[in-house]
Amino acid sequence: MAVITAPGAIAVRTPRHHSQLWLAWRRYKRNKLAVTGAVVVLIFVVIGVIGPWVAPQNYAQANFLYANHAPSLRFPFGTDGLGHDMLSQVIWSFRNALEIAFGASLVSFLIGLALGLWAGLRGGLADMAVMRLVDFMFAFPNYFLSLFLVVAMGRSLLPILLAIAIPGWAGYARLVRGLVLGMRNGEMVEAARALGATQRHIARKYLLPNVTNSIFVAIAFGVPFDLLVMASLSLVGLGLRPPLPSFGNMIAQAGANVLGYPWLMYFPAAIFAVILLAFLFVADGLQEALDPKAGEGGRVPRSRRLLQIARGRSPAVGGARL
Amino acid sequence: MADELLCVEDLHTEFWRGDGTVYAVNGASFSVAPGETLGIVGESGSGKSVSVLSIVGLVRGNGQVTGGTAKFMGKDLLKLRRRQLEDIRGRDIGMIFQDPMSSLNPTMRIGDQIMEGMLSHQYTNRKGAFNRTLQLLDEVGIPEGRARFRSYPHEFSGGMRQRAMIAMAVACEPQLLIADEPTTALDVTVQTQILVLLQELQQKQRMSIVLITHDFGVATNVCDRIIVMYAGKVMESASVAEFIARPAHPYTIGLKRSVIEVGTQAHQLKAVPGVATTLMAPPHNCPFADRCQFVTDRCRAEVPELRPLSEGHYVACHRAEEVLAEAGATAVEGATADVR
Amino acid sequence: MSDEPILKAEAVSKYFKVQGRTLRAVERVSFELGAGQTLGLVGESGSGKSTLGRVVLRLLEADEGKVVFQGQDLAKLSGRELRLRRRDMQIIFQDPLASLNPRMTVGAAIEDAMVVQKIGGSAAERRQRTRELLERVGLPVSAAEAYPFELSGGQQQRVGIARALSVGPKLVVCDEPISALDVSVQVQIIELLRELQKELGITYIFISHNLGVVQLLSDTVLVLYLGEVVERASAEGLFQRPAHPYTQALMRSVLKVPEAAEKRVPLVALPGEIPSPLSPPAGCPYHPRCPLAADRCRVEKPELRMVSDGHMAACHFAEEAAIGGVNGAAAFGASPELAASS
Amino acid sequence: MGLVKFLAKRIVAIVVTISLVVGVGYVLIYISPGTFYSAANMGQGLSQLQVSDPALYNQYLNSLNSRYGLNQPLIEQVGKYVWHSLTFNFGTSFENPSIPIIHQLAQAVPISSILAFGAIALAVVLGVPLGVLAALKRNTWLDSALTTLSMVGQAIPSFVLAVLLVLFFGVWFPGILPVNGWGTVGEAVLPIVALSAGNVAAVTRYTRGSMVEALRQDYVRTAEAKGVPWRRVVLRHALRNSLVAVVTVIGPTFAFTIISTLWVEQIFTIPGLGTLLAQAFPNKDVPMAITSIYVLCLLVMGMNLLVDLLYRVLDPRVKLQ
Repeated sequence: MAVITAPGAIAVRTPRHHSQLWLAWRRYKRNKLAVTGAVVVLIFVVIGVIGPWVAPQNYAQANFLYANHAPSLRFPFGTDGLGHDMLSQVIWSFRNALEIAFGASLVSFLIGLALGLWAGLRGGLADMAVMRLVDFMFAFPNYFLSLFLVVAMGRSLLPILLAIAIPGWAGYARLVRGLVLGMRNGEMVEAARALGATQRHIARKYLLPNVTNSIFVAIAFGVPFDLLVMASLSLVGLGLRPPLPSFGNMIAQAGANVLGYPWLMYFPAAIFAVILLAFLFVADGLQEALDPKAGEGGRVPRSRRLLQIARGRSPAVGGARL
Repeated sequence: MADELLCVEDLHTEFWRGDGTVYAVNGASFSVAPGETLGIVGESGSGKSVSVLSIVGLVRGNGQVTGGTAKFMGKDLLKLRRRQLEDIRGRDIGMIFQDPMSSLNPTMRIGDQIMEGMLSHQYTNRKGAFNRTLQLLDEVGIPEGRARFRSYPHEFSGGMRQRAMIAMAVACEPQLLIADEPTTALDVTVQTQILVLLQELQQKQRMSIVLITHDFGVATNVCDRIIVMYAGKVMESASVAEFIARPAHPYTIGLKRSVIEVGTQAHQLKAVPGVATTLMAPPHNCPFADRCQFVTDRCRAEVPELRPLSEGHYVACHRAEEVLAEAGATAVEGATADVR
Repeated sequence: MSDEPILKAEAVSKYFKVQGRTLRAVERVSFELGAGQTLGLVGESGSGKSTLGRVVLRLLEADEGKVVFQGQDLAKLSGRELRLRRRDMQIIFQDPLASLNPRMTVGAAIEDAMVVQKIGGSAAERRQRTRELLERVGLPVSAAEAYPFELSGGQQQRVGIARALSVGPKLVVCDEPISALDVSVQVQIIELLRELQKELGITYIFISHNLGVVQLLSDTVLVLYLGEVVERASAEGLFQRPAHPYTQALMRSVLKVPEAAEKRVPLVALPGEIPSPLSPPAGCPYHPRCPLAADRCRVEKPELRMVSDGHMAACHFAEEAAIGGVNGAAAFGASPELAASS
Repeated sequence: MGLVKFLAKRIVAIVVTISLVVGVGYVLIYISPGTFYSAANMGQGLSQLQVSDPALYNQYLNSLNSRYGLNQPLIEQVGKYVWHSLTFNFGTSFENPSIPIIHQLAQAVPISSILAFGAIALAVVLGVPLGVLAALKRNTWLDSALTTLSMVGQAIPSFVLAVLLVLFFGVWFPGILPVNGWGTVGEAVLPIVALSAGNVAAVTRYTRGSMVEALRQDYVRTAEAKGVPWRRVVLRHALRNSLVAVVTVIGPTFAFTIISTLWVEQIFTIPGLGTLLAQAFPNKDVPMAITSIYVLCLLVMGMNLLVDLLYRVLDPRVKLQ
């Protein structure tokens, strides 16, 4: 076999090859805010998991003898009007917030993934039907649907989770469909088809590996968003039914009493804000780390990515979904 | 040479990138005489665009000019403040770029974009600018100027957009027109139209043109003088006659042998092995050494400087004379082979 | 070469719906292609040459006409049969980076082609074959570990070629494989393609807007304008005596390096631009730009017809054009030997 | 011509969407467990009546049911509700049978609108210049300060910020600005600040992103090559084109702001739509709940339509469809 190329052509730059995940982790590590965020999220998750064993009191345990105590050694975060220990309330809230935010994000993602894949791969009537539905979901603030769903299903954990999750699928569906369509018509998939690959093979080896990152990022932005929705439900009287503790309940309750018992506000509001911030830093860090094209000279313009988030799901500019 | 319009000497431009510094231009020197067309040819990454953009202060991103002089009408452009450069750009130096779609502001009417430069330089008043714009549209071959004045770029075809770009560049009758790959994004038939238009305007306005291109056919048909760049250095500089008859740098010869045109026979083709690479360190040897068939130890140790070979013919190669002699021999050989 | 053509296209058309209007991307194109030969497709952007290349491989479904590959009507194949057939017909893309999966190493990409076609034996054998292929296309074995974006454009294109070769195709559509590359690399790739054809007897459909490259590689050439064939001839015949005014104009527009500075001639441009394929002109699609256009051209569409032995053109005045055209070509700086041969 | 067709199409789309929202919302409340007539809705007397005279109690409930049409088939009820909503014939609420809902809305809608539009206006007025500034000073301390700040601003929910403001101006430094109620200009300041902080941050960040992108574009280089003064390059070329992108986030941002208004009104005890809604939903006051959602949807969709029209004005490439 004649090798026709001269020596120069053979100089392939062969850096030490690392898995894509490792490279992403290296990029992530460089981002101080993102690392800090990850640590805070980790603490939040750990407390959420072991909460029931470390909380000084049960969340439902009221003690009228100690109502409305300011923070002290015995009650570091003070007590509310029913004598609930606010520290215990906060710790139990972690658990509820964790379950609902992660659960709701997962459920809406799964619905969105299924519908988005179906629409993107099937095309035609399926695509049209799903996209009409998505358009409908995007036309009005989905938060309103959540309100109706809470009224219809009640105010315990699972109903609230579903009330947040069910309206949230549209953003994911649109994202997944867009990614699939973008690639389905691209040269990469055309090349795979030209090789004779089956739809299944293309989906598994070509589409999926190239969409996971974007999806990860979307979920990372989705979790704090769902946390926010969950808390906000309490403000219009549709949050978790007391005595189930939640940040929303604590903030709503404290808002009503802020002039008399301001400490009720300090800890829940501050901690809640920190958690949201941490999640957002993580999401932002993930986005930068997982988008290798952004690292390789930025083939996807940043504003385009921002637009995707803005139209999809992002806590602050993501009103589209709300 | 005092009568040069533009004289660039020892220009250096660097780009800062995440993984290090890219040495894009490494001591490029060239000059443009009044009224002449200078062709700068080279492959992508050779620094041909960057060196010209450096002169007019339009290097973007993390790029920076780190040395050299660029005398234009008695002033060193590299030492001017932004305000002073703004005065020169558009008025004395006009520019057109490769992709006429992205080079035009999508939200601004074509006419307004043409007028903008004139008004920025107080070249004329608003009414005058409007009339001149209509005249320019006619000159660059855009019919129905009044209607086209109000069009947006997306309503134009590729060729029309490039014509509008040209109208913009020559509006203030500049001394120098820099054309950065003006026809690369266009179809061949439109390419000729644009080149013909540039020639006409050059005649009419007596301006110099710097034409950056990777197409030897374009360069040799349009330019008076041609310089070849590689790895941010000028490898060869010659009049077009010399360039066609006696190329003396192995890279130039290699490139010329790579040109495929109608009538090219397979046996005439000869690939230059390897690929051009961006320099991540200042050159310490001949940057072409790795791909050169004439390479010697000296080439690997010493940077060849641009030196005169004959009147007006400069080359940056340690072995230019031998290369020239050998190339002549093979040309004869090739010719006899053709006859057989 | 062989009597039975390996590929036959019969009046193939492809239409797209664009905003409720019909875009006739390819219209009634026919050709035959013998094994081991190369068919060149030339035309400006929007002429439908890439679409035709994809219709031939049934990557796009033809709206009319049929494509017969090795005696088999491709449209009649089931999805399964078609997938299996793809090991005989491959494609090389213009933008190799876009056609490679950014998440697969070069080695994985080439192996995947064999996995898909269930050929190449065991995993170890496939790896071995991948190494051979890489070497054959002029890449070091270590390139198998690299991701596509770590390679240069020319190297990426070599990977694209290796992947196409891995399944042992008889027919390869090369869709502008060199137009994104630097000139020195272009020649490397062309040399590689020529070597491979000689060695493996592959049939090429070579799509390019570069007339020189098409002339160099092709046996037969189709010139496309707004989706239609305006001229069809052997490469030699086409470039020596182009019969269609459009072909002549194209050839004139390609600027050749003159033999000497004194032999430079003034540039002459063909007026006008290719019209929108959404609203092609009536009559001959080329008449608005044609110097020979007469009243007849504005109303009557010229059929593709034989103008000399094996040389077809779709022009009412092909005979007149052929004479004037070559003279014209000489006047516009075509090489003297071409002019002399008229 | 194109505009009329576009508007007609969009208005039909809005009517269909709103009908669907009202219909689905009605069904969801209808199927919810429990009765519509809670003590909170009807007063304590009703539960006493239930114990003392069950027959009269049931008769009373039936009369209520027929009054609100609750005894008709569900599909008919939905149809009627949708129709009444579209014709702005809202009737009365369960809770306040004496005052037509339209009168309550007449009071609440302007209040919420002032808050929401004020917050959006503030976001644009502050966010765009800050974003431009950050983009021009890219990779300097000012840029990182603005970027980090806007990230924090985006992450802190408006209601948490509202509470902090109440703490600050109500508990720590009372007397500077009023922390509850409605009626004076001063009382609008804190709610608008609370609402707009996140929006200012979002607009800043977004403007920065699209400005950085725009400054990189070839047409900016062309403008510079023409010798256009830098200030004009930034304003006419870069900013003008970035605004096209910034406008696209105004729609979603407004939707988010409208919803935030509901929350923030609760904390500042402002009698806007949020107050109506927060009373109606937990008590299943069907007419009020649905009507308030209906009005909110109208506001959001109207704003989206406006944004699309503005988008068309800003970008000549966009064709209305």
